Amino acid sequence: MERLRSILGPLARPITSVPLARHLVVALIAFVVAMAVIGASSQYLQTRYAEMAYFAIAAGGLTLLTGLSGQLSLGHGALMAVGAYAATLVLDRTGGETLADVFVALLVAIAVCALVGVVVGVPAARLHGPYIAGATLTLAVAVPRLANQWHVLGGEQGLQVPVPRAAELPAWIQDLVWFFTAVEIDQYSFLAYLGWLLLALTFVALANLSRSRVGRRWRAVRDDDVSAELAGIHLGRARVVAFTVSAMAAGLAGGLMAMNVRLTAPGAFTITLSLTLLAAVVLGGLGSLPGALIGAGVLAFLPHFATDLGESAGLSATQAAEVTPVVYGLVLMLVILLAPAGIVGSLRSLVSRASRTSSLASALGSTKEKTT
Amino acid sequence: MQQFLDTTLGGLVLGAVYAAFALALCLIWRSTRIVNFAQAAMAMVTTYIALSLLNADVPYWLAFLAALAAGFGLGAVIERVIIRPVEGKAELNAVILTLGLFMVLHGLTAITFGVQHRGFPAPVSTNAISVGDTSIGITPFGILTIVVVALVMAGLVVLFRFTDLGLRMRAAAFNGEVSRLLGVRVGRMLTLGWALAAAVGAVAGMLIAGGDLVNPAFMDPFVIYGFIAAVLGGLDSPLGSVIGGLILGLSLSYVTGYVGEHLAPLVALGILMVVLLVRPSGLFSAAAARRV
Amino acid sequence: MFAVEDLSAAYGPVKALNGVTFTASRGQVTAVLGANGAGKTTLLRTVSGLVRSTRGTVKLDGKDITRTATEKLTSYGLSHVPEGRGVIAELTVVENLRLGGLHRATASEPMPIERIFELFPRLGERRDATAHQLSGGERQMLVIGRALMARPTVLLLDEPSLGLAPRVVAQIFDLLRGLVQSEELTVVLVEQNARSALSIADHGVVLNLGKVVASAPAAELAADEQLRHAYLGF
Amino acid sequence: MRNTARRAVQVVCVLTTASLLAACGAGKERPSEDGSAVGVTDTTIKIGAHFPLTGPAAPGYSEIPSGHEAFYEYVNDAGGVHGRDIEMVVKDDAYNPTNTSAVTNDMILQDEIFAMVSGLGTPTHRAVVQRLNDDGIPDLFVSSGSLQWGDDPGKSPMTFGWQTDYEIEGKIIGQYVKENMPDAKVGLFLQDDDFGEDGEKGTREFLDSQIVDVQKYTPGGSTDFSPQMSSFKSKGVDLVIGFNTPSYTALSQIAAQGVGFKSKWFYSNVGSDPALVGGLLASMTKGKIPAEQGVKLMDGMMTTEYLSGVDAPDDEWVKLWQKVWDNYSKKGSEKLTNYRIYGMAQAYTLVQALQANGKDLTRESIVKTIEEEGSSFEGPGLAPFRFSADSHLGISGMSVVEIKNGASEPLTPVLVTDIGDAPIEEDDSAASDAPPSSGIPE
Repeated sequence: MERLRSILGPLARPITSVPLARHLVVALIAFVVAMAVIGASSQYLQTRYAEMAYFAIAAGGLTLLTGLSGQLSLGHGALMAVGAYAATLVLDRTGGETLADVFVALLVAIAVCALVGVVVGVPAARLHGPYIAGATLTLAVAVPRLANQWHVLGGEQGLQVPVPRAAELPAWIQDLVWFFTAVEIDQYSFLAYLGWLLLALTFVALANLSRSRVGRRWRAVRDDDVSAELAGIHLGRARVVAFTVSAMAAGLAGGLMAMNVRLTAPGAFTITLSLTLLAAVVLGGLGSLPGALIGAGVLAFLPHFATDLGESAGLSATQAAEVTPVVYGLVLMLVILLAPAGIVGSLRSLVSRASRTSSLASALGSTKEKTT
Repeated sequence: MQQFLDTTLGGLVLGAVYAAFALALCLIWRSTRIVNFAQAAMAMVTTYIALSLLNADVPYWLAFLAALAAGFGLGAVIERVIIRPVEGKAELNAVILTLGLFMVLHGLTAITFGVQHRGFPAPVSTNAISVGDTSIGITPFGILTIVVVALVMAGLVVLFRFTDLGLRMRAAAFNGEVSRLLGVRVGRMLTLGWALAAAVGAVAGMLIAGGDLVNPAFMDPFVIYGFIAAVLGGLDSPLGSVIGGLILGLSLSYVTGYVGEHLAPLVALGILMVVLLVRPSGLFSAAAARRV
Repeated sequence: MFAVEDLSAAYGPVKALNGVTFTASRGQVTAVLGANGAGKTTLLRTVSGLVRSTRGTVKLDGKDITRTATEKLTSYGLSHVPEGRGVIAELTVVENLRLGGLHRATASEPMPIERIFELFPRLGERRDATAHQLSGGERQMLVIGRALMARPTVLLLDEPSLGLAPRVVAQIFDLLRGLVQSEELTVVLVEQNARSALSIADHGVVLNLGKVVASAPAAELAADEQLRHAYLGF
Repeated sequence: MRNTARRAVQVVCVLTTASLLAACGAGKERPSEDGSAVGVTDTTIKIGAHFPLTGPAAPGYSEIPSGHEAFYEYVNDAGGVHGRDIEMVVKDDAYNPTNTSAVTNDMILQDEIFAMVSGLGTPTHRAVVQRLNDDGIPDLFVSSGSLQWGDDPGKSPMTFGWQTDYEIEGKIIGQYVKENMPDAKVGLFLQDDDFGEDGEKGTREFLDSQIVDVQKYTPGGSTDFSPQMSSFKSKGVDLVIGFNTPSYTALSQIAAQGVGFKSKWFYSNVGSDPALVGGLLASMTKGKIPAEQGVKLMDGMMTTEYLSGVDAPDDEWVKLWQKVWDNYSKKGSEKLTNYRIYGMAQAYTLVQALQANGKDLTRESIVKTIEEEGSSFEGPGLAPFRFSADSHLGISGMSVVEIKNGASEPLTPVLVTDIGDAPIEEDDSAASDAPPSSGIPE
């Protein structure tokens, strides 16, 4: 737990006014710490860390979209599905044995999702509030069902995903990992390292984007679309770009998820997955990357904890499994009712009361309250 | 031809249930400008309450009324305790809140009643009606479904058009502040709106459950289909909701019957996007263009 | 008798009303005047409880109604007529009027809708139109008629002349004057259009930046050229 | 602001160093890669299985693990197998392949099971076969009749089927229909995965020209099958052969009545339990018929059978199951069902294999034992196992029966065959096997 906190430490600092170099340094330190933690963990924990990584990538994209551009997407489960299927189909063709196969598959997943992001983002940019929620929710239900339409997607039982064996990895990677962690790399730790490496890179990219001119435009659009438009910002375009970036993150996450689950099937991409992602970003605080990481940690570790808790409270195994969604739902409700800025936002405003103007809180803030 | 007739009749029955559900969403939208994404879960809860009573050998129609009453109470409590704080706030808040409520109700029902699939009886036969030698694709329960939905709609029309209570509710929904100045207890009316909506949702739950297996997820498709039916009709217009429900029911029935069930959500998405992008105020809304 | 004492209210850190005191007598029209932003509308909203007062009291026939819930005021005989847009646009004329009669001053008989149509024959002609189809003048008649349905003793009127042609304003003010006499009403008339308001008012109160700067018989105010130039704009 | 940032960086550096040091020290304790010892101690053997305890396939199938557990208790009470007690970990996958993958991961890495035993479902188990074989974990007696468990031991050397596979079930059904109902217009009602595909393959070997319509369903999708039944009706189908799970038998019956489609019905073994389906049908019907009368709704349906069930209380095996269930069921109030019998029969085969393996148990040795001795295991199955180095397929035959009053009346003797063009032959030899008096295989 101490170690986990040390990973979160650097990211939890306000990202304001930090240049690219510092983002990279922070990410590098975080990744080294992550490697140390992963190397010292059991195979079981390694699978959890790998899961946390891909949830964090997806949540990072989603939190940027909702927190910075103000668009709510409940369709990110569907985008993860697209990424997962794209990566799986590539791995299936190439055999997926080598590292290069893995990266090609992930790049294809990102590219396909970028495309889908544009296609979905254009109409979505014209919607708001409950309408975009309903539309993206429908997307989340509809897209995975396409697997039943085309035989190449494997139907309900899905497609198996080949995963690189540790022995097939280049020697220098095996040596490097051994040097750092004093443990031989195997397929479980490999997936965890891969996940956290890509997570670090994704967060650096997203953090820079959100500090850039593009990010400022998104915030302007979120806070007041009319003024933003008057200031010459092309509303639709800004929203579509935000949606596309976030879709690419979801695609990468989907590709990683496929490799970890070793199966890509429609049953993985339920409404619950999309709602769960939403719970993660709302919990962490909309717009906050460290918040997304915390949320992803909850997603990866809570189910087992909550199920155990439920069982020790006398619930049957199947009942105890329902404790987790209840917790997610309560998180969504309580955060909205009590702390709309999420964990990170609330901590931050506790730490510095002065930063009343924190743009994070206003993502969910009561901008609509009128005083006249 | 026979299959077309059967599919059409099946679509009408399904559409009637969507209509009832869309009507419930519409009632809530009109009163609080909130799309209640927890509506399906609320209806699922009330259906389970009815199922528990049925399994305790309570007569069907008594259980039906109990579901209605439970829906009424549940809707009132939820509006008063959970929704009130976000009324009039940023619209994302309400969306996220109702989605959270959806998950909580879902999980709690599963914990309380179990997640098994359980049979749910129908009050009348679910066997096709025969005319002479050929049977037609509608059952007494299907006819009952349409009749009950029609009665609910008629009841709502009477309430809103011809009673003082209905007038107060409409006024409170349209203009809360002015209504308060005229002495209308607006908070109470909004609570009542949610309560009524949840009761209508409970009816939809009972109708869809009859002669089928239920589990805590059985109403989930309504989260999207109910929403789409309501948007199709314009969200603001009760009549539009009903027509939207029927159109959606028929469309999905044809898709399922002639193309494949797995494409139903995709077709629904297509219908939704076309309506939102081409005719944003819905097919039947009299009001001026809305912002979607 | 309707009395406001030391009434104050604020929007956040901004004081909108600062110790306003005046009384309005039965059978009289009391005009509250002042420039845009002087606090006139806030005064009415605070009296009705739509804005929470920070200090002071509102009394109706000696009874303190400062903290009374907005919804209850009609039953005490106080009707607040919001400006002309305050019709419920989605309801018909008849429905708007019916709504006005639902919550009446305690123990009073319901007012027949036909009586309102006698006062405002134009509304009778359009009884089944929805309110958003009405013209500005018709809307103003509707909100006044709707308030009368509650059989009030005190009528708070917010900018009845806003956006109306002078001919229509004159017509409405004539009607109002007549009503005050026939129904023994206490009328508090908030107006930016000071000239017209003073023409029918018995008494005038001038607000500036949330404070009362003058309170005198209407004729006196109309005669005070300096005051007129400074605060009333005519 | 800058100060806070700098302090944060300092803190991070310290923590990083600390955790790196901690990490280097902690790198030793790795689970042994030498698989033989995992899950086995001198006194215990830990096995695991995934079942649909929830979801659309749960009715019926969720009862199977309780049969397993009761039989293991029974064996453990009698001293276990070579001194070892059998412990079973059961995880719910809700019949969702993605969940199966997740819970299997947990069972392998967290519970550290010795073997997967009787994991249930075609689409679900398919998701983890590769994984189990890659990791060298025995994957015994899968609760599904799909061919892929056993037709290619070279590809999945650790995996074994158990029940009669769907292809030979399809063949036996196909031959029966061809001989007895040559004019029937056949409609196939299939689960949309390998389960339905295998069944269709076997059926088409005999009935290709008689099949006029094929309708599929997705588990977990819609529960309204009116469109499918309308299609059967419009194509004049008068015999439906269903390869589906039990809930879908009930739902297809309801839908058929709803659209007024009348037909003969032939459900494959896995979807036809009269007590369960009858109970479901009764609960969905007008006025809620008592569950016991629900079985009447199944009268006249045909199905297949490879194990004796509760409708044959005088069968020696059923007597054994009843005795074990009465004494060792965790929830004493629940009745013995055919699903619990199925679980106990699988457990019996596992105990048989462990006994035959001897005291020295490794993951490799158990596989070898079953390949070498499995075909001679005498057990409750009406036909012998086909286990060998070339085939990991299970029971080799079944009989066709008709359901009357909740009981099955044989329409054919036990028919034995194999996949492909192997001939179908009558063979009652295994049907007369009887359990040892102890009830525990030696």
